[in-house]
Amino acid sequence: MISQSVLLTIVLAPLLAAILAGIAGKVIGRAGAHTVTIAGVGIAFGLSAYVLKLLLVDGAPIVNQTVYTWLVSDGIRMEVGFLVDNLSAMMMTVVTFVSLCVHVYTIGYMKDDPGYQRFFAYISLFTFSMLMLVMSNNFMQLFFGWEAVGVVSYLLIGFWYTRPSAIFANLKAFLVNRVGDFGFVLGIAGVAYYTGSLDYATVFNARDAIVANTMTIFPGVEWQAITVVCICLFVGAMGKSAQVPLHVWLPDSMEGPTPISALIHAATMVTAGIFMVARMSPLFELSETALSFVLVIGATTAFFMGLLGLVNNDIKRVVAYSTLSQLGYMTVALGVSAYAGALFHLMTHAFFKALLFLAAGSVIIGMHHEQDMRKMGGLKKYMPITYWTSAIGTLALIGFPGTSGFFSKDALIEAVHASHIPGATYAYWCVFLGVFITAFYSFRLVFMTFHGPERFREGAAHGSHDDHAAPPAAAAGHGHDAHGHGAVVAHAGAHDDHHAAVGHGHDDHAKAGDHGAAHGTGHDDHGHHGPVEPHESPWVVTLPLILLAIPSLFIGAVTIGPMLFGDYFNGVLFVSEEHNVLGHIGEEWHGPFQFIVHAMMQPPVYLAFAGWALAWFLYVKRPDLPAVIAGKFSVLYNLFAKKFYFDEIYQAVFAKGSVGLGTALWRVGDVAIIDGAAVNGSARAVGWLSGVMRRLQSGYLYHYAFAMIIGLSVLLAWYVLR
Amino acid sequence: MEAVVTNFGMQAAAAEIFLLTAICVILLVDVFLDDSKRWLTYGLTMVTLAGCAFVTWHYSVDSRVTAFDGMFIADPMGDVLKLFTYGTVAVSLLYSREYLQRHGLFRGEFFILALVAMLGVMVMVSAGSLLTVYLGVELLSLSLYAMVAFDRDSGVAAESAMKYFVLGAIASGCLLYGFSILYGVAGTLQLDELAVAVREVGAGNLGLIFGLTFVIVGIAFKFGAVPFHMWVPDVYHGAPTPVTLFIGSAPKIASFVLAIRVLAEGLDAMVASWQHMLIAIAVASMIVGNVVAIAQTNLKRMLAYSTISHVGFILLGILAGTTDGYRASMFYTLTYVIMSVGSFGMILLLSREGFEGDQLEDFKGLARKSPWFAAVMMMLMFSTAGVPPFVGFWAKLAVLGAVVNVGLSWLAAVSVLLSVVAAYYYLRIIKLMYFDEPSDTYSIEAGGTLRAVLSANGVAVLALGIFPSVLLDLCARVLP
Amino acid sequence: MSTITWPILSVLMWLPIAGGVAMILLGDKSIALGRWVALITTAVTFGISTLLWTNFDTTTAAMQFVEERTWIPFFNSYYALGVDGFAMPLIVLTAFITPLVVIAGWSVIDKRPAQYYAAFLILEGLMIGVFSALDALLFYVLWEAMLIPMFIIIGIWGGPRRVYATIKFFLYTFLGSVLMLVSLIYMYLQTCDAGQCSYAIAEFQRLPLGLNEQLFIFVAFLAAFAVKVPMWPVHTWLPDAHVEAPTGGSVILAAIMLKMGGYGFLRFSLPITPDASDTLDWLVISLSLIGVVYIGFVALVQNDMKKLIAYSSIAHMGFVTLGSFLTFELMRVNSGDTTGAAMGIDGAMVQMISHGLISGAMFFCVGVLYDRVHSREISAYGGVVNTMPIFAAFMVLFGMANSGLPATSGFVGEFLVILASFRADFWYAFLAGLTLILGAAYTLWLVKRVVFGPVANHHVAELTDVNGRELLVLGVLALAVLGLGLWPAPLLDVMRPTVENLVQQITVSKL
Amino acid sequence: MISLNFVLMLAGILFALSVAGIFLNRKNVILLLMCIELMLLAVNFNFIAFARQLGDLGGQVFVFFILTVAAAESAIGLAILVVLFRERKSINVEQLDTMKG
Repeated sequence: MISQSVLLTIVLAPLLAAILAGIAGKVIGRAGAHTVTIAGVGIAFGLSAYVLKLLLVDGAPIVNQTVYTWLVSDGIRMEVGFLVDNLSAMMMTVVTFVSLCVHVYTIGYMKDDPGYQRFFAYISLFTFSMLMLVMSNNFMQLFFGWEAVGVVSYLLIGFWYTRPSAIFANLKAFLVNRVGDFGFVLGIAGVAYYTGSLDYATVFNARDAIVANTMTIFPGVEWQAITVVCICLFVGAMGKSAQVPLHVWLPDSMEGPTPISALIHAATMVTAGIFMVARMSPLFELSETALSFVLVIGATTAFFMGLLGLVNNDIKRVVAYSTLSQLGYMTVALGVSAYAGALFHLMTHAFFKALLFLAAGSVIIGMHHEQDMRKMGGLKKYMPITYWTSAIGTLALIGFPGTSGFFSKDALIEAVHASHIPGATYAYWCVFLGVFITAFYSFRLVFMTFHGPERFREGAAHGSHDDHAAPPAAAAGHGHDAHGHGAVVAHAGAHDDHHAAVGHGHDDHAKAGDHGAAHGTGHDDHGHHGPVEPHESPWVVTLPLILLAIPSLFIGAVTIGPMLFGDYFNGVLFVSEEHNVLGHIGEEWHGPFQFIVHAMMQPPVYLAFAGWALAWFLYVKRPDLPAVIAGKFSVLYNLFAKKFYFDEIYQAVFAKGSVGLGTALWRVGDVAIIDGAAVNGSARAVGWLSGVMRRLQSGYLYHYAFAMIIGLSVLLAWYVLR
Repeated sequence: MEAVVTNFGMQAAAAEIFLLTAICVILLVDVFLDDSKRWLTYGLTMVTLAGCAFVTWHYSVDSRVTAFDGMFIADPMGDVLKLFTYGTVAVSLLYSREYLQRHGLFRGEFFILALVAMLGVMVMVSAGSLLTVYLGVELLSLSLYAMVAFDRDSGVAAESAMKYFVLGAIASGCLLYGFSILYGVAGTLQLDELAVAVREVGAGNLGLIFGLTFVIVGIAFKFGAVPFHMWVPDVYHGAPTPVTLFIGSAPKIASFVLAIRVLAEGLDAMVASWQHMLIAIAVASMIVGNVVAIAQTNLKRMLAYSTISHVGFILLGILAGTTDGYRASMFYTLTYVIMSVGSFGMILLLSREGFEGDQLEDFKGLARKSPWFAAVMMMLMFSTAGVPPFVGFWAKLAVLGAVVNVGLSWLAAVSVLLSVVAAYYYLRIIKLMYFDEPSDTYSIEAGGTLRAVLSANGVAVLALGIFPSVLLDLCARVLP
Repeated sequence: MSTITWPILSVLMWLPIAGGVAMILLGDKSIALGRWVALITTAVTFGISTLLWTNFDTTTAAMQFVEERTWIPFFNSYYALGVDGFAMPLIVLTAFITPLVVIAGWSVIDKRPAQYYAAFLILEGLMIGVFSALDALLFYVLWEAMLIPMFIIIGIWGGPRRVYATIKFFLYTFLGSVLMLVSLIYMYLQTCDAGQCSYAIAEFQRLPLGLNEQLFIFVAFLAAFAVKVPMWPVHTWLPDAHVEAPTGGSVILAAIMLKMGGYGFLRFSLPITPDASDTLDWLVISLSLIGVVYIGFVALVQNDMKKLIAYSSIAHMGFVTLGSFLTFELMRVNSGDTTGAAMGIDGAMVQMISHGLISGAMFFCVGVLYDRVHSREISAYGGVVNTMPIFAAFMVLFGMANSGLPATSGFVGEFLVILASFRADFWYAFLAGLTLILGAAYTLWLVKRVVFGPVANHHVAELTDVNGRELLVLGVLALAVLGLGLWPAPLLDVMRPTVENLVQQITVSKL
Repeated sequence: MISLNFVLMLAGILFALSVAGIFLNRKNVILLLMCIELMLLAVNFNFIAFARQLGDLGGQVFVFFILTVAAAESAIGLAILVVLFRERKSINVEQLDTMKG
C-alpha cells in the first residue's frame, strides 16, 4: 500500500531542498547547499525505489489520488494529484537516480563556480518539477510540470548569465519550447472540450467521445477530432523532446554547464515528450494519422540530426546531436505504437547518455574547460576511468550486443520493421541507416578524444564573441556562423574551431568574472590553455560515471523481458490489436540470450560494427582523410556544418519577421493611423476649426448686426415662408 | 380678481417698491459723500440687498398671485429667483470692491446702476404682461450699457459698450416688433390672456409665428445665443472685470425668466414652433461657444465663449417644453451663475495694481503660490466642464434628461460630445495652475472678505455637487 | 451569513477619502507624519476589505453588505452600495494594491508628497465606490470623478510628456463615458415609463428593451468600457499614460483602473443588453483577438520598459473581454449549450485579478530601476543581475508570471479562457494561445536585455540591490502571484454563484 | 380710409430700413442711433395701428412707454458716444475693431 505521504515526500523533499539552497544559500554555504539538496534528492530516490519495489514485488495497487483541488470552473474540476503506476514509478526511479548522480557529480564539476548554491537549488528544483510531471494524474498538472522543467532548463542554460551566447540560447530554448507548449495547450483544450475533464482516467474512459467528433478547422475540411487533438499534443512533445523542426534549441542548450546537459538535455527533461505520448497512448492509438505524423517526424529527426553529429567538433555538441537522434528513435517507436519500446529505450538511453555527457564533462574538466575535440586525443592514459566509462556508454549507444542500448535499439528497429502504418518504411530506413551514423560519430568522438596523438599541447584558438542581439522568437544560430563559409574545408573547420574555442573561452571568463577582480587575475590566461596536463577527475566525478556505467551495461538485459514482452506496462499503455508490433515480436521472444543470437543474424548490428570500423579507419588509421573527404563533399559538409540552415531560416523568418511586423503595426497602425490620424488628427481638426470660426468674430459692429439679421432672416424664412 | 388686486397689489411688489425707494435714498446720500466716505454707499447697498431679501422673504407667496391688473406676477419661482439675484449681486459687489477701489471706480453710480439693473431683473421676474417684460428688459439693459462704459478712461470699455448698446437696441427693437405683432394677432398684452388667445387663434397662425420669430431673436440676444452672441465676447472682454462679473451673473437669471415668462407661459401653445428654433440656436451656440473658446488666450474672453455654450445647454432645458425641462434649465441657470461668479471672482482675486489677471498665462503655477485657491479654481473649472462630483454635472444631467425625455436623444448625444471638446479648455487652465511652474513671484493680495467668500463659493460647488438635492428640490418645488 | 451589521462598504469607500483630505490638511510640512497617516489608512482599509472576503456568502449571487439611502429624489437616485462575486474580489484587490503604492512612494516622492498621497487615497476611495455602487448614477459619478485624481497624478508627478499624456487620458476616457451617460439617462426614462423611475442597475437589468434600443445602449457602453479596458483600437492612451505616469500611477492604472472596463462589461453590457451582445459579440471577440496578437507584436518592439509592459497589459486584457463574450458564440456553436460560458467568465475575472497583481509588480520593478538610473530605456540597462541579484530574481519571477507560467496567477486566467474559447471555435483558441509565444517573447526578451548579460554600463555597475521597502512590496506581490497560481480555487468559489447567475441571465433574451 | 395692412407695411418698411441702415452704414455711429430710433418708430406704428384696430388702449399706452424708454436709450447711447469719442477721437464705426476673435 503506497501512502500519499510517501509520494508527497518524494516530491517535496527536492523542492524544500531547492528553496533552502536557493534562498538561504548564503547562510548554509556551499557544503550546506549540496548536502541538503543531495539529501533531498537522495530521499526522493530512495522512496521512489521503495515505491517501485512496492509495485513490482509486493504488488501494491496503482495509486491514483487527489492531493487538492486546484480549481473548479464550470463543472470541470482541475486537481493536483498523483498517478503512480509502473510507468511513473519507472520514470521516478530513473529521474531521481540520474539526478542523484548528477548532484554528486556537480560537487566536483562546479567546485570553483560562484553560483554553486544557485546551481544546486536549480537542479533540485528541476527534480521536483520533473517528478510533478511524471507523477501527475491529470493534464493541468502535467502542463505545470511541463512548463516548470522548461523554466528550470531556461534558468540553467542561462546559468552563466554574463555569457551572451548563454542568455541567447536560454531565451531561444524557452521560446521554441513555448511553440510546442502552444500546441500542447490547444491539445489539452481539445481534450477538455470533448471529454469534459482533465483527469487521465476520466479522459481515457471518455475517449470514444473524441473519436465520435469531427471538427472543421479550415472551411470545408473535416478533421477527425482525435487526430487534431493528438497532433496538437504531439506538437508539445516535439518542442520538449526537440523533434524536427523544433529541435533547434537543444544544441544551443549546451551553453549550460555539463551536468545540466546530462540531467536535463539528455536523460530526463527532453524525454518528457516521449513519456507524455506514451502516457496518452490510449488517445494516440485511436488516430493512425497522428501516429504516422509522429513516426515521420521521429524518423526524420533520428536520421538527419544524426548526420549533424558527423561534422561537429565540440565534444558536447556531438553528444547533443546523438541525443537528438536517439530521441528520434524513441519517437519512431511511439509512432509504430511500440510505446513500451520507446520507454525502454528512454530508460536505457537515460543511463548511457547521462553517462556519456558526464564523461564528456569529466574530459572537459580534465582539459581545463576545453571542449574542442581536435585539441584532445590520447587522453586514454591520462583519464582511464573516464575513458572506460565513456567507452561503455558509447558501446551502449551504438547498440553493441549485450549492452542495454543494444536491447532497446534493436527491439525498436524490429518493431519499426514489423509495423505497417503509413511511413513505416521510410522510418525503417531512417533508423536502419541511423545505426551506422550513430556508431560512426560515437566512435569518432571516442577516437578523437581518447586515442591518437595528443593534440592538446598545441595552443588553442581565440576569438571574440559577438552578442546575439537577435530578437526572441528567433531560432537563430550563432552570429559568426551566419556569414557563409567558403568551400574550403579548412576554412569551415577553422570556423567551428573558432566557435568552440570561444565557447570555452567564455566558460572560463564567466568564472573569472564571477570570482571578482581579485580572482579574475588568476585566470587572465583564459582562452589559450597553452600546454596543459590532462588529469583524471576527482572521485565525486568518477563515482557517478561508474554508477551510471553499471546500468548502461546490464539494465537492458535485465528488464527487456518484462518491459517489452512482459506485463510490466499492462493497464498503463494501450495498444490496439492492429498496431501491436511488439506483440508480434514477442511471439519469438525466448529470453535475452536468444534475442542476441537472433540479432546477430540481422543487418543492424553489422551496420554498427561498420560504423565503428569506419570511424577507426578515418580517425585512427588515416587522420588525414576526413579533411579530404570534407573537401570533396564540401556542399554536403557545409549543409551539415550549418545544421541544414535551420537557424538561419528561423532567424530570418520568425525573428526578423515578427520584429518587422511588430514595428510596422506599431509605427503605422498605432502611431500613424490611430494616434496620428484619428486621435491627434481630430484634435488638430477642432483646433483648425476654432481658428477659422474665431475669424467670424471680426470686431466690426456692422458684421455683428449683419449676423443678427442673417439669423433673423433664416428663422423667418424657415418658419414663415414654408 | 378685484379683491386680489386691492389686497395684494402693493405687497406683491413690496420688494421692488422698497428697492426703488432705497435706490433714491442711496442716490441722495451719495451726492453728499466725499470719496473717503464712499464705503457708506457700499454699506447701504448691502443693507438694501439684505432688506430686499427680508421683504421678499416676508411677503413670499406659496402660490401665484397677480397684481396691477395682472401686469405684475408674484409666484414662488419669482421669489426664489429674486432671492437668488440678491445673493448674486451681493457676492459680485463683494468680489468687486477691491478692484473698483484700485481702479478709482469705487463710486456711487456703480452701485446705483447695479441696483437699478437688479430692479430690472426683478421686474422681468415678476412681469405679467409684455409691457412689464419690456420695461424690465430695458431697465436692465440700459443700466448694463452704462456699467460697461463705466470706466471712462478705457477705450475698449467704451467700444464694447457701444457695440453692446447698438446690438442691444436692435435686439429690443426686434423684441418689441415681435410683441407688437403678437399684440395685434392676440389682441392682448397680458401673458395669461395671451396664452388663451393663442389657443383660440391657433398655434399655426402665420402672424403669431412671425411675431414669435422676432421675440425669439430678442430672447436669444439677451441670452447671448448664436448667432446673436456677437456682443458677448467683446463685452465680457472689454468691460471692467467687475462689470463682466455682474453681466455674467444676474442678467442670466433675467434671460432665463424672460424665456419662461414669454415662451413657457405666454406662448406655451406654440411650443412646437419655438422648440425647433431653439434647437437650431442651442446647437449652434454649443458648437461655436465650445470650439472658439479653445482658441482664446484671454480668460474673460474664453469664459465669454464658454457662457455661449452654456446658454446652449440652458436652452436645451427650455426647448424641451416640459416642466422637468424648465426645472432643469432653472437649476442649470442657478448653478451656472454660481460657477461663473466664482470664475470671475478668481480673476478679481488675482488682479492687483497694474495687473488684470485675466490672461490664461496669469494662472501659471497658481498651485504653488496658493494651493487652496488653485483647488477652488480647479473645482470651478471641473464643475463648469460638467465633471462629477461637482454641481455642474447635475445641471447637465438634468437638462439632458429633459431633452432625452422628449425624444431628442440625438441632441443629447451631440451636446455631450461637445462638452468633451469643452473639457479641453477647462483642463488647460488646470494644467496651467498645476502642471506649470509660476512665471512670477507675486502672491495674492486680495483681502479677507474676498478670500472667504470665494472659498465659500468654491466649496459650494463641491457641496452642491455631493448634495444636489438642496437646489434641485427647490427648483422642483417652485416650478410645479 | 454576512454577520457584519455596520456599513462596511461605506467605511471602505470613505475612510481613504477622509485620509486623503487629512493628508491635504496636513500638508507637506508634516509629511513624515503624513506618510504614516497614508500607510495606516490604506492598511486599515485593506484589513477591513479582508473582512469583506471572510464574511462573504459564497452560496448566493445576490448583492451583499447592501446599504441604501435616498440621495437625489429628483432623479430617484439612491446612495446604494453592495457587492457580489464580481465586485468583492476587485475591491479587495484595490485595497491590497494601494498600500503597496504608498510604501513604494515612501522616500521616492519628494515633490508635493502630501498631495501625492492624498490623490492616491481619494482615488482608492472612489475606485472602491465604483466597484460597490448599485446605483447607475452613483456609479457614473464615481467613475468620472476617478479621472480627476489620476489626471492630477500623471500631470504633476509624471514624466516629460506628462501634459500631453494626461490630457489625452482624460479626454479619451471622458469621451468614452459621456455616451454611456446618455444611455443611462435613456434607460432611466424607460424605467419611468415602466412605472417606477430608478437608476438602480438591477432595474436596468430587468428592463425590457427592444433590439435597436439595446444596440444603441450596447455601443454606448462599448465606447465607455472599451476605452477603459482598453481594447484595440482605442488603446493608444494607455502607453502614453503609463510611460509618463509615476510608478504608483502606472501601478494603479494597470492594476485597477483597467479592470473597471472589464467589470463594466460584466455588470452593464452583458446583463442589460444581452441581445445586443449576442448580435455584436463578434465585434468584441475579434477586437479582443486582434488586441492579443496585434498588441503582442507591437509590445515586442518597444524600447521603453514601461511602454512594453503597458502594451502587454492591453494584450492580457484582451483575454478578459474575450472570455466575457464567449457565451453567445458557444450557444450558437453547441446548439444552445452554455457549457464553457461560465469558464470563460471565470477566466476573465481571474485574469483581471491576476493581471492586477502581475502588471502592478512589473511596474514596481521598472520603478525600482527607474528610481536608481532614471531611465526607462531598455538599452540603458543590461546585466542588472550582476549588481541586483535579488531584484533580478523578482524580475524573472514576474516576467515568467507575465508570460503565463503555470503556478503563477498569470496562467490560470489565460488557461481557462483558452479552454473555453476552444469550445467556441478552434481559431479563437489558436489566436488566443499565441499569447503563450508572444507573451513569453516580449517579456523574456525584456528580461534578457535588462537583467541578464554582462554589466552594460557604469550606471548598472553602481546599482544597489532592493532595499527593505522594495523587498517588502515585491515580496508581498510575489507571494500573492504564486498563491493565486497554486490555489485559485477560493477565488473561483467566491465568484461561482455570481458567474452562473450571469450566464443564466444573459442566455435569456429580452425580446 | 387707410387699411391696417398699409400701416403694417409702412412699419415693416421702416423697420427694414432701420435694420439695413444699421449694417450698411460703416461711417458714423450717430447714424446708428438714428436708425435705432427709426426702428422704435416702426414698432410704434404697429402698436398704434393694432390698438386702433382692436379698440384697445393697451397698445397706445405701450407706445408712450416706448417713447420714454427710447429717450432714455438715446441719452445713454449718446453718453457712451461721448466717452468713446474722448478716448478714440473718432466715432467711425470701422475703428471699433480693437476686440475681435
